[in-house]
Amino acid sequence: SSTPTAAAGTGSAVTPLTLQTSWIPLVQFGGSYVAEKEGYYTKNGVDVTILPGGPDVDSMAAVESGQADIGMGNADTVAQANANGADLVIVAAGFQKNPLAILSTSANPINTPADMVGKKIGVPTGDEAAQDAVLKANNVDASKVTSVPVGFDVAPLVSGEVDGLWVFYSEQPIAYEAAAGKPGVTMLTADYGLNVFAQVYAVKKETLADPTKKAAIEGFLKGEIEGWQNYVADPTEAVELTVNDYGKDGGLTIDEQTKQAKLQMDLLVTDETKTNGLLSMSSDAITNNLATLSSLGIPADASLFDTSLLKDIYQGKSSIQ
Amino acid sequence: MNGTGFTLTNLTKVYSSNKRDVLALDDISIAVPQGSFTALLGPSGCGKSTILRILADLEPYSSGSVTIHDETPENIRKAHRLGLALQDPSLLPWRSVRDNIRLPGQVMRAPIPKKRVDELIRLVGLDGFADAKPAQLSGGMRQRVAIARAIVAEPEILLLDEPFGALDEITRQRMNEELQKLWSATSATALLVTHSIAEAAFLADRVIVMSPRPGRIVGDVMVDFARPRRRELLSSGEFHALCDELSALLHSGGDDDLVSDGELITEPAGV
Amino acid sequence: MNGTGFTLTNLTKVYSSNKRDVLALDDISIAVPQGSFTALLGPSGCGKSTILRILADLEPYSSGSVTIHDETPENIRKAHRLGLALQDPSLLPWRSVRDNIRLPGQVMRAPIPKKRVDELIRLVGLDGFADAKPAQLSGGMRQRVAIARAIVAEPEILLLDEPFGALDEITRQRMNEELQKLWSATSATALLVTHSIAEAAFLADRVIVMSPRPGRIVGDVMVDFARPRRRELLSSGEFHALCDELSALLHSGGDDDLVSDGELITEPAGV
Amino acid sequence: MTAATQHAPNSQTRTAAQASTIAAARSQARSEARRSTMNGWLTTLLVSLLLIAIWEVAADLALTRLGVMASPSAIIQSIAANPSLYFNAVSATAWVAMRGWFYGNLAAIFVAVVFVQLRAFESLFLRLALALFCLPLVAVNPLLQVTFDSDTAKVVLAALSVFFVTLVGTMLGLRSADGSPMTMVKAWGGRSLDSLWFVRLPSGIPAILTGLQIGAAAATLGAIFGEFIGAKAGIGVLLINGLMSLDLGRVWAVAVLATLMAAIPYGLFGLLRRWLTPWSAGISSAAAVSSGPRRSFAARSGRAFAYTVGSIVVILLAWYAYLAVFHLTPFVGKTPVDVFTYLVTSPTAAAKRSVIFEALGVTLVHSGIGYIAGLVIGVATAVAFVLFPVSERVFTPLAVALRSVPIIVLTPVLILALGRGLWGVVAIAAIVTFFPTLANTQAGLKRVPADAFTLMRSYDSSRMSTLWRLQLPYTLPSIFASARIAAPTAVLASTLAEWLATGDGLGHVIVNSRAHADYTGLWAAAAILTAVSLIFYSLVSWAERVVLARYAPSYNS
Ligand SMILES: Nc1ncnc2c1ncn2[C@@H]1O[C@H](COP(=O)(O)OP(=O)(O)OP(=O)(O)O)[C@@H](O)[C@H]1O
Ligand SMILES: Nc1ncnc2c1ncn2[C@@H]1O[C@H](COP(=O)(O)OP(=O)(O)OP(=O)(O)O)[C@@H](O)[C@H]1O
Ligand SMILES: [Mg+2]
Ligand SMILES: [Mg+2]
Repeated sequence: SSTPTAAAGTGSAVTPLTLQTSWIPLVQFGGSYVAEKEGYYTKNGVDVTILPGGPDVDSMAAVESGQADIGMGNADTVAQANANGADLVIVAAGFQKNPLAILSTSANPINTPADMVGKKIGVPTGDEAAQDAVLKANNVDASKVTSVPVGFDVAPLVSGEVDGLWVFYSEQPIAYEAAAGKPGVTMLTADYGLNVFAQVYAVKKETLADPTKKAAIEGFLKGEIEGWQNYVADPTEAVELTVNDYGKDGGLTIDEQTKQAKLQMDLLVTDETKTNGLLSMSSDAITNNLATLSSLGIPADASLFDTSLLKDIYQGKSSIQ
Repeated sequence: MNGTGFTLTNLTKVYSSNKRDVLALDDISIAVPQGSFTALLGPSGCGKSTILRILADLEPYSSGSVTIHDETPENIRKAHRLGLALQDPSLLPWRSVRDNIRLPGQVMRAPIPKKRVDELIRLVGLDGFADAKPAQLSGGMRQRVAIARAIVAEPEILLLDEPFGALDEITRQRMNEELQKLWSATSATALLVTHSIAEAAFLADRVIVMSPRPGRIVGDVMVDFARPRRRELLSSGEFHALCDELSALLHSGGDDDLVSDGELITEPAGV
Repeated sequence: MNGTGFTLTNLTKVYSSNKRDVLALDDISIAVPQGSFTALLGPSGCGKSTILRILADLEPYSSGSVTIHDETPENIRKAHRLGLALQDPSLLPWRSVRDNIRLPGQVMRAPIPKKRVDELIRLVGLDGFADAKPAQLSGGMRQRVAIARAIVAEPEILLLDEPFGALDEITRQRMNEELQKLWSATSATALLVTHSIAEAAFLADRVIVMSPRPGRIVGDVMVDFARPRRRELLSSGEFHALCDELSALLHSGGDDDLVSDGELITEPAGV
Repeated sequence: MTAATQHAPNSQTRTAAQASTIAAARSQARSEARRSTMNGWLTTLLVSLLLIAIWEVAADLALTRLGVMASPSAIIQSIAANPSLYFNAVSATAWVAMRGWFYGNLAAIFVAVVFVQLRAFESLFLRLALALFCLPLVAVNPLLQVTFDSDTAKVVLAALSVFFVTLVGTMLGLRSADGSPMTMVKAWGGRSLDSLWFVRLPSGIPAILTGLQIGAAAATLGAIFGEFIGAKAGIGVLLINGLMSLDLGRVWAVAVLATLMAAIPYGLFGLLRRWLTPWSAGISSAAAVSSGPRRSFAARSGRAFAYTVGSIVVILLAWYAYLAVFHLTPFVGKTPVDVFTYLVTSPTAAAKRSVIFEALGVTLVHSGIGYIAGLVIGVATAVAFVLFPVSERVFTPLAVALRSVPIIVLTPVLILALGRGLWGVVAIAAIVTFFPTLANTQAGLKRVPADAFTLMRSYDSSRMSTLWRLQLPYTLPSIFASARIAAPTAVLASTLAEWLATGDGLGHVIVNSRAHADYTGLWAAAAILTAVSLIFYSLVSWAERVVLARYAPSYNS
């Protein structure tokens, strides 16, 4: 290709980069694992270290403090960070749809926000604003919904303590099905007005101001896109890498991760990515994101997103080779 | 003086630790009548405190048998019939003199009238110090508190381990006289461990002399001065003769060379 | 015996606590020559230990002045020139007899040869117990460890607070003789607090007698028996005469009624 | 016969007779000791089996179905099915925990020595150490994450978890040295370093070992929580995955392994303590050390005030130093001035203040009740252990387990049993608080001089009466040391509970601030929480001084 990363083609200067993921190793980051293992990163002149995340990891702080070059998070967390003094910009969006969902039992299902009325909903600390936004966007009286603080396990729903639970679309529903013996009902909040990208790639604005660094980020994104393309084509390799390599000490199973990988497709692949390519950020989607952010009370404008790298990479095509 | 006081029969005591075994008492037999006053004399480390602790059921013995007033030491102890003063005063540092003396009554659930406590405080020469804490007392003053504590509950058995060791001769004599008075008023069977030959002779009906290496009885002398005994007795010829006899017994116990303590078996105990 | 040993000049000591003030020493003046052996006699609670603790720089005094070998007690203490045995043996429970005796050398950074330690252990009659822990010793045996420890480093000033209180008369006499020998070999200035008139007379060049209520000096008797003094001295007439004199002084100190301790100032101390 | 042996000693037979007496006595003592040990173990085994059986039944009947607890058999199955997985996880976490435990304790012992030797240092820096201890985990984790690389961060967290408890315990141990040996060392011209080396340190060993014992659980928990800031391997990782996939067998296997990781060192150091310090039952009753000249009330308050101000200055300087030394990005690292602006001068300050102070009120209620509950349960358990010695053997493992199971695992069980209201929080706060109290109180109870015990025994004092009249007064310094540690611990534990269970109070404010990248809010809440913990701690210290002045004059601190 004729991008500035061509310099890497000489093989002499491989730029080291650090990617801070947002959670412990799961197939959620399968595309990145494939990219590293298949050499998609090095091919593009970058040597990426993938840092595992966890419940207490703040990827944005890691990027802002220089510990990582690229941080994964949601569009709203990036905007929040900027509202609090960070200077970050989103260069690509992994999940086109926000995976936040409300899980309920099939006996007492929550299919739409209106079904939440009179029910007890388990909300992890920090997601209260999201619940308020969803309720508001769908004209549901927030005072008629009872919130219960929860962690990240589905026990409260299994034990019947709550009627609905905020979960990660591609994760806890699987656990719930296994525990309850039958599938629960999942309502994806993205379908009800919570339109923010998730698993976005954020970097410091100043990184993009430096042409060499910007080139390296672009190289990274190319590798990343290739990894995810590979994943979308067939997630088997990503699942195996996750279970047997990156997450091998996490006690994961192929079965579960395969389920998760399949569910994740709904978030990763949309009509838009079919035309614009994976990880893309269409201007329509950006407008929706900004609207949602404002309903969440987070100040943000279009400068939160920088689509120039993606444009450069795809050159108008819908995939790269 | 009717009935048996305490009897030790073929009493043996071995202190075992994993480094050494010490034979502290070797085949001791003593029997004294109820209500009598016995003194125990002997070189340092011969096992006097050990006997006293065994009588108080505070230390198990290795073989032999022990009875007090025809009962086991344990029953006597559990029936709150003991009065005890250890070699070390062992006062509770946060309790005032008065509260230390009241302690046995509280523990035995037989509260002691304030009047009696105050009387004892006066008797041991500590007026004005009733509210002082042990840390504010001199060594001898602490010991006097321990004596008062031992007799406050009018015990049936009185076991005193060198209670007057830290007292000057005047105070000591004074205490001896008071102790005689208090003991005569009750019918307690008393055992006094002491290092003072004169004290033993002045107070006791009977003086038992022990030898070192290991503790054995080398003398058992009856003392039959009339009671109450007065200070004047101390300067009498009979008294001096008795003291000389006791002194001779003491010296006979060991070779006059340096006293050595307990039988020592130096091989480490088998595993 | 040249130069000054220790001098106390108009020494006063008041123990204050928020409940009471006790006047323990009232205007005490003593001066003894260097290398002399002084004994301090007096009723329980008259302030003997207090004097000794002041000399050892372990207790502040209220007024007056103190020097030892023309220096302040503090300098003496810091220069590692003190040997001390307190009324309570104060052994370290985790150290064996040998290690307890070695301790002063370790603290003073002048290690004591094992030979000397073992010799002292033998001298105080504890052969075979060098490796025993204090809890395995009898009361008198612990006290003997404390004595050995006080003299092991050959101090210039030897302060002994009733070191023989828990010993029987034979062991005590033996220890007295050993102490005399050890002291003669050095040129230490010694102060011995004791309750035994005979011990004071046997060991000291000079006996100071104190009165109770509050501590004051009521007698100061020079003792000029030739040295080394032997056991036979004890039965000599001169010796008995001296003891009688000391005894009379002691009795003169207080009204012969019950001894009382320290001057008590009952008003609470000002805030 | 008596006469014969007494007066006609044949030295040959005599010696032989004595030797056999001794041998008989020894073998009798041996077999008695063996029998009582056997009985002890047997009881422990039986009661433990009973408890496990109850657990199994309860889990099978309901708890597993409710998604809160796995049965022992499920736990065993989970471990047996994948031993190498658990082995790797345990080794990863144990390596972090061990290093954290080592450095944390080393630092604590060193600092304790410095504080005991140099009072002024204690007066100035103890509050800083306390402030570090008071920082809520939820606030510390993100800071550690951006301050250190992930391995160091985990080790530091584990070290921080053990530091303060060992510090306080060691200081107590060093201070409780007997007065009279200290006097002797002084008389020999020993300096305070000599007293330290020859008297304080040896007599502080039991307390230090107790600190090391308690530290094992704390370090393990610290290491597990450290994995929450990013890890590939470790039992924390297994825990997160287990929770997310509701694999109860895995979650509780982690709980059991964490317990073992704490219990094994706990037991070993307990043995070591018994082996090293057989003298714990002292031989002399502590004589008071003569205290320095008493200062007037005005002078004392003046000094106290000066040191309080000094401590605050020290804390603020340390705060700035931390930001400067680690080049913390201003996004995360807020200065005291930022916090002041946030809370006082900014236009939104009033609103922020009202949020924080309202939450503070809630937290104070939670931690106040949790504190008292934890303290009472801790002391009561120690007392029960003394009154019923069998209970000590049987329930110590349970006590260690309660402390070492990550609270996040226990929370569902507690919520199920007690709900999310006040009692749930109190239970969590109490669980976190009671263990150091238990261990310190137990250690303190063992320091009572043997002679005093003997005396009580001679009065046939009941266990209760001995406890009340003798042991508890002697243990007061230990109880108060625990009470001081428990004060900030209870505050910390309630914030944890607020985060996991109730969703209110400062715990919630802090997590929420983090979730919204509001680091100033997080620092402000943490600063206020720390200030409150400091005040709480000072109040307990004040009560301690008043009580100990009466009961333990030699501990005048
Ligand atoms: N707890 C113990 N463990 C081991 N040996 C002990 C113990 N108590 C005493 N002994 C040993 O038993 C012997 C007798 O001790 P005991 O205390 O009865 O002597 P005593 O006659 O009271 O001496 P003293 O007059 O010095 O107090 C001593 O040799 C001592 O070493
Ligand atoms: N730490 C203290 N606080 C208050 N008063 C004290 C203190 N130490 C001693 N005293 C008082 O000082 C007086 C003298 O005490 P000291 O210990 O010097 O007596 P002593 O002559 O050594 O007596 P004994 O022969 O009984 O040991 C006593 O009345 C005692 O109550
Ligand atoms: Mg004895
Ligand atoms: Mg004294």
